[in-house]
Amino acid sequence: MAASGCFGYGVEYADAVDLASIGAVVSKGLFMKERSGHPPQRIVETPSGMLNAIGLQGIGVHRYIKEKLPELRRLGATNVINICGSTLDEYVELARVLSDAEGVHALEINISCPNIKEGGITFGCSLHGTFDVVSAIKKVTHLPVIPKLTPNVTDVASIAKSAEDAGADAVSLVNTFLAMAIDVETRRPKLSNIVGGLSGPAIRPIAVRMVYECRRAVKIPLIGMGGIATATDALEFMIAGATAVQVGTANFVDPFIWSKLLDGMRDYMQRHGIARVTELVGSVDTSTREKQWISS
Amino acid sequence: MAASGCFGYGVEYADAVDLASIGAVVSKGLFMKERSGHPPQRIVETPSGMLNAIGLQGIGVHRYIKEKLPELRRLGATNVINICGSTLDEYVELARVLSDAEGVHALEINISCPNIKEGGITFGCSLHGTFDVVSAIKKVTHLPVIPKLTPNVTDVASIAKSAEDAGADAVSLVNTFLAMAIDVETRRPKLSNIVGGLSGPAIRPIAVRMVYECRRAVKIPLIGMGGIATATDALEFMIAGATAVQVGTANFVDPFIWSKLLDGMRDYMQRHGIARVTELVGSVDTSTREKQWISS
Amino acid sequence: MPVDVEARVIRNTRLSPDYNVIELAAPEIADATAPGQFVMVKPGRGGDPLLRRPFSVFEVLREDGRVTGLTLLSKRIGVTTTLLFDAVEGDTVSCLGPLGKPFELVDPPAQAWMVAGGVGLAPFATLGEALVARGTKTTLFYGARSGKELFYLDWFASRGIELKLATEDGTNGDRGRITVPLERELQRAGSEKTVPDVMVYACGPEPMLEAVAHVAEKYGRPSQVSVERVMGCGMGGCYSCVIPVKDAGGGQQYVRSCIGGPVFKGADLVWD
Amino acid sequence: MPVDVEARVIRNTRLSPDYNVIELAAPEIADATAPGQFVMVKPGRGGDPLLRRPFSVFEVLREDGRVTGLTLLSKRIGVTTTLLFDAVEGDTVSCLGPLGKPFELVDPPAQAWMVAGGVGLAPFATLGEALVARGTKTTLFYGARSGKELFYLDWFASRGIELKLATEDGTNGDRGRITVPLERELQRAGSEKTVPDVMVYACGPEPMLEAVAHVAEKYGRPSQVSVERVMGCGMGGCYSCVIPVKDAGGGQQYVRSCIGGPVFKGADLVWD
Ligand SMILES: Cc1cc2nc3c(=O)[nH]c(=O)nc-3n(C[C@H](O)[C@H](O)[C@H](O)COP(=O)(O)OP(=O)(O)OC[C@H]3O[C@@H](n4cnc5c(N)ncnc54)[C@H](O)[C@@H]3O)c2cc1C
Ligand SMILES: Cc1cc2nc3c(=O)[nH]c(=O)nc-3n(C[C@H](O)[C@H](O)[C@H](O)COP(=O)(O)OP(=O)(O)OC[C@H]3O[C@@H](n4cnc5c(N)ncnc54)[C@H](O)[C@@H]3O)c2cc1C
Ligand SMILES: Cc1cc2nc3c(=O)[nH]c(=O)nc-3n(C[C@H](O)[C@H](O)[C@H](O)COP(=O)(O)O)c2cc1C
Ligand SMILES: Cc1cc2nc3c(=O)[nH]c(=O)nc-3n(C[C@H](O)[C@H](O)[C@H](O)COP(=O)(O)O)c2cc1C
Ligand code: FES
Ligand code: FES
Repeated sequence: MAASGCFGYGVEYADAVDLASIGAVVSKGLFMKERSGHPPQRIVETPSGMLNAIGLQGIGVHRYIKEKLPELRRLGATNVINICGSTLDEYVELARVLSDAEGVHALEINISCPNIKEGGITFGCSLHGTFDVVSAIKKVTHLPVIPKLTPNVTDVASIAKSAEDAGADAVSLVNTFLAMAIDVETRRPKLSNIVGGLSGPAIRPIAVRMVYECRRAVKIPLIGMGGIATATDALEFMIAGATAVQVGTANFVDPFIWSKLLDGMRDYMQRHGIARVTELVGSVDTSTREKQWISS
Repeated sequence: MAASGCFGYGVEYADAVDLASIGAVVSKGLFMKERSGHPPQRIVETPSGMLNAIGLQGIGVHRYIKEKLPELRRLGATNVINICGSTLDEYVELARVLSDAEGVHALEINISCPNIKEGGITFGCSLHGTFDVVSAIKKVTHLPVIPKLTPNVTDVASIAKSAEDAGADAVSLVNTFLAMAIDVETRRPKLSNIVGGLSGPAIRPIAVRMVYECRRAVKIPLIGMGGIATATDALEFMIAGATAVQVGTANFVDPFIWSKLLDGMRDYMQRHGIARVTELVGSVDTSTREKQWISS
Repeated sequence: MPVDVEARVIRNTRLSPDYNVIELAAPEIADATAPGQFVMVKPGRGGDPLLRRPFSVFEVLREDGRVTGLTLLSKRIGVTTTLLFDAVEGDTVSCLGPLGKPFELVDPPAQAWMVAGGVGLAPFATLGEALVARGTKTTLFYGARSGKELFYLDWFASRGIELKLATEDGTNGDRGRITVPLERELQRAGSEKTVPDVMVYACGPEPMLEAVAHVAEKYGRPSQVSVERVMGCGMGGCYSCVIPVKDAGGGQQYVRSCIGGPVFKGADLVWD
Repeated sequence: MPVDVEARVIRNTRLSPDYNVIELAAPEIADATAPGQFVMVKPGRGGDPLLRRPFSVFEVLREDGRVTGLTLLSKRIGVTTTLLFDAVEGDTVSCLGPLGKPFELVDPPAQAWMVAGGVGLAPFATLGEALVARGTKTTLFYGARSGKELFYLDWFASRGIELKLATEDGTNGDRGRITVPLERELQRAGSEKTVPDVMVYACGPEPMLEAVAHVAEKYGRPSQVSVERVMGCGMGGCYSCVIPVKDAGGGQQYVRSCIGGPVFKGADLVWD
């Protein structure tokens, strides 16, 4: 699956990628209204990662439904819409509007954007905040509801649990880590927004740990992400407990990554005689290892 | 300063480095008793970082005072002792014992080790837990007390604040991020301890952000660390708000890093006409930048 | 549609302590590139650096008619440009393209005035060739810090492209910014169009682009400018590369310069 | 005291699809290295890979008496070993050393039996030379998967070192593990020491080291084994490389193999 905000609205990649083949396209975060986002500089590279503070520039839900959705349906994409509200009411309103639209397959509830004050992270950082948003949205939609969790918390598993209790159909994790970079020559932050979200391979070990923790805390499916760049990385998340994975930053580096991931995973499953991906999910073996004489 | 656990007890590096020149040597985390630590594998490399789960193998405070401290004093090292307790009483007892020892200059209170159940992280993750440990220790020692904070929390600034309220003389941040790596071929965790602490350049942008947040929340000095590998990195932490910095992982890669850091910082200060390092501390300019015509 | 090529380095020529021209075996891309388009480049392997970087296609290489590859003109300012500067024959550079909106060409009797600042020269080799091929009278206004940083002068001259130079230290051409000779020539050509139409093309640091767009407007000439924004993906995915553009309603909106540009009408941009 | 050298690659020779011998211009280190010591190595620049990796010093290179550099025998299993496999002349490899406790040498009439498994051959080139120089009768027991993975046989033979080989596929020497010929020879030598003292040296995968230590003990011969643990620093700083060692109290403790080893008495180790 293409991670939110890392694939535009999907249509941008239509001639590079067969959108029907990549599981699902998660839209950029949508508000009710259009947003211009933060002024540049909006990204900066860091060791094995990047910071972004895009500020959720977007066309708003109505234009999305009018201008993007028909094209995406034509291309056969599975559309997960990432919604972002400034208030509980806005989340509910977004869910209601999108539930009536043709070709929406699920809602990913972004309660974890670190880059904007009203980015819902206020909801995502507290248990009842998460519970309230999810249960309110569940009331107004028939669509699968998938809250997307922030990693910037002390205990992500308990937040996943409250999402489950509120009726979430699955949870996505992780969003980006709140971070910062300073240009020492000018002594100014490198991002216009001062702080931004860290993504990419750098965060993968933390994200894998969080998936592992959540797998043991909830029964609903987990959608894992954070630094996935190879089939091995994707498999690591699934073995840790993810039923599906999303790829964000790595898609910027290689827009043709999708077929490589699928081939790599297929190859792995053949080598290990694994018939269905589900056999892998959460299959990490934490018993101690016995030793063998590896001829070196 | 040499970060705890990344420099042995200091004596290991005596013939590679002039210990008197590097600001301070922070000891490996010490308990009252000897500890054997976790079985191997104890580390694994990750993108621009490493995981460790050493399990605080150590000789205990008494042997440390008998066997290491005299040598360190002879070498002219400034000794900050990193202490780690399973209980509040153990922290207090450690502080008492070390306060009576010759050549101890400060105590770094490790309430943030992610790798062992009783690693004090239970204290470090809550406000009153932090407050209680620090104030209890302050009662029994004349030494500067420097709690070391974990980054695995929702709001590190509030924890720094409660440390300050409890009388801490400074705070160190950050310790490692709880993380995990899985070998997909064996489907086993790469670390015997299953999870470990992520350190190295990968975490630097998050650590810098946390220093920046704490700088605005407390008045006491901050000791910054997390992925520092060059003079530029060290300067980034100071500009964000750190009065001093520690180097851990990078010392593994280059044991001769210390003189390079000092030279680089000296050179920077000359180029920018900065007389005292203190002028840099927290000097990040968050006003918007004016543009200029950079001849490219 | 863009392609991704693991391009072998055919040759790497250093022009100065900062500038180099690197030849890459990426004929598929070179063949499809229109003047003004760019490639997203990642030298070496491994995650450091992580992201690709945008570079204009400088020359399209041909051997007896066949396209064999392309070159990049690179100025060393950081990680990737240092790797490109140090690259040796046989190394590979992964190269994604062609990307972005190209320049719109003009035909005689209109004239083309290309204005380059420093490494902003890059897109004008292919543009100049294309214009000359259509018989359009083409002039290159080319400015740099000093004469030592003016490159490929013969290359352009030999193709019948007229040169007007400026250097900040006066070591070659006018002393000062490139807008000095540009404004003089615009004045001479006269805003009353005593000279046929002129299209001003510009590439260089943004403050220069702003100055060029303004002076062109002042003398009633249209301009096309190629902007340089930090780009994360080059394909419209990340929204990092936006630039404010005037919209219908008289307001402004952020447009992704990787797909909405990098070439814009000078008159459309909002100079913040 | 160890030094850090940005060593130029003088030559890189591939012995097989996995094995290569790389020559590094690090005379300072080569000159100071005793048999069994190692270097911490980081090829290329940049943060990927981040940490150095440990490698035994294979050969010490000399030109008319002067030490000019050292070689590493490397087997490709991951990031760093792949970079070493692909390195070309002129690349630089940062090289920290010499590090660790060397082997203890034995003098005549004692004999030295070196037992190598695969890439575990590495420390025995310098050890063999040092032993031969003291007139100590030296034998190399050398095992690998197949005959194609037995390297440098002439090198050792030409220095008067006797060879006993074993391969798992039987393509050269005994079929099976190296412990087969080793045990046969130990038996022949007799545990009653009809033959003078024998010191058994071993390097290879740990299960092999365990088997060798046990069979040596069984026949009353002392052994020194060089262990391979994942190392983060090589200098005692990180405590990643520990191995359980018997302590005075009859218990065991984790010892850092980078400074307490990599060479240990076979009898001291606890085989978990
Ligand atoms: C469409 C387009 C075409 C381009 N064509 C060329 C070309 O033909 N030749 C060429 O040499 N360059 C060109 N550039 C600029 C080039 O992309 C940057 O120089 C390059 O990304 C720097 O990468 P680096 O890793 O070397 O520097 P980094 O290590 O990424 O950055 C080093 C320093 O330079 C700053 N920086 C990074 N990118 C830019 C930028 N775009 N402008 C100003 N400062 C920046 C960073 O903030 C940092 O402070 C082009 C840019 C664009 C958008
Ligand atoms: C004292 C000492 C001397 C050594 N001498 C040599 C030598 O002369 N020649 C040589 O080829 N190798 C030698 N080694 C082993 C060598 O250090 C490893 O092969 C190397 O670290 C692998 O690095 P990499 O980046 O290629 O593999 P990585 O990418 O780091 O790892 C690839 C895979 O191999 C596994 N792995 C990593 N290190 C080891 C190890 N030490 N043992 C078994 N599996 C491992 C990892 O878990 C991973 O699954 C020595 C090791 C020690 C401790
Ligand atoms: C440029 C950029 C924009 C993003 N925008 C969004 C967004 O709009 N909504 C959202 O939920 N996550 C957003 N994310 C987070 C990603 O969806 C993903 O959770 C995160 O980047 C970790 O995955 P990765 O390491 O594969 O990129 C964005 C990430 C990046 C890099
Ligand atoms: C191998 C290893 C052991 C560590 N041991 C300790 C310790 O005993 N006590 C402690 O407070 N921090 C310990 N740390 C954390 C470091 O002191 C430091 O906070 C962290 O590594 C971030 O800095 P760095 O990125 O420069 O390594 C350890 C880190 C590593 C890598
Ligand atoms: S560079 Fe990613 S959207 Fe333009
Ligand atoms: S490798 Fe770091 S202590 Fe041995």
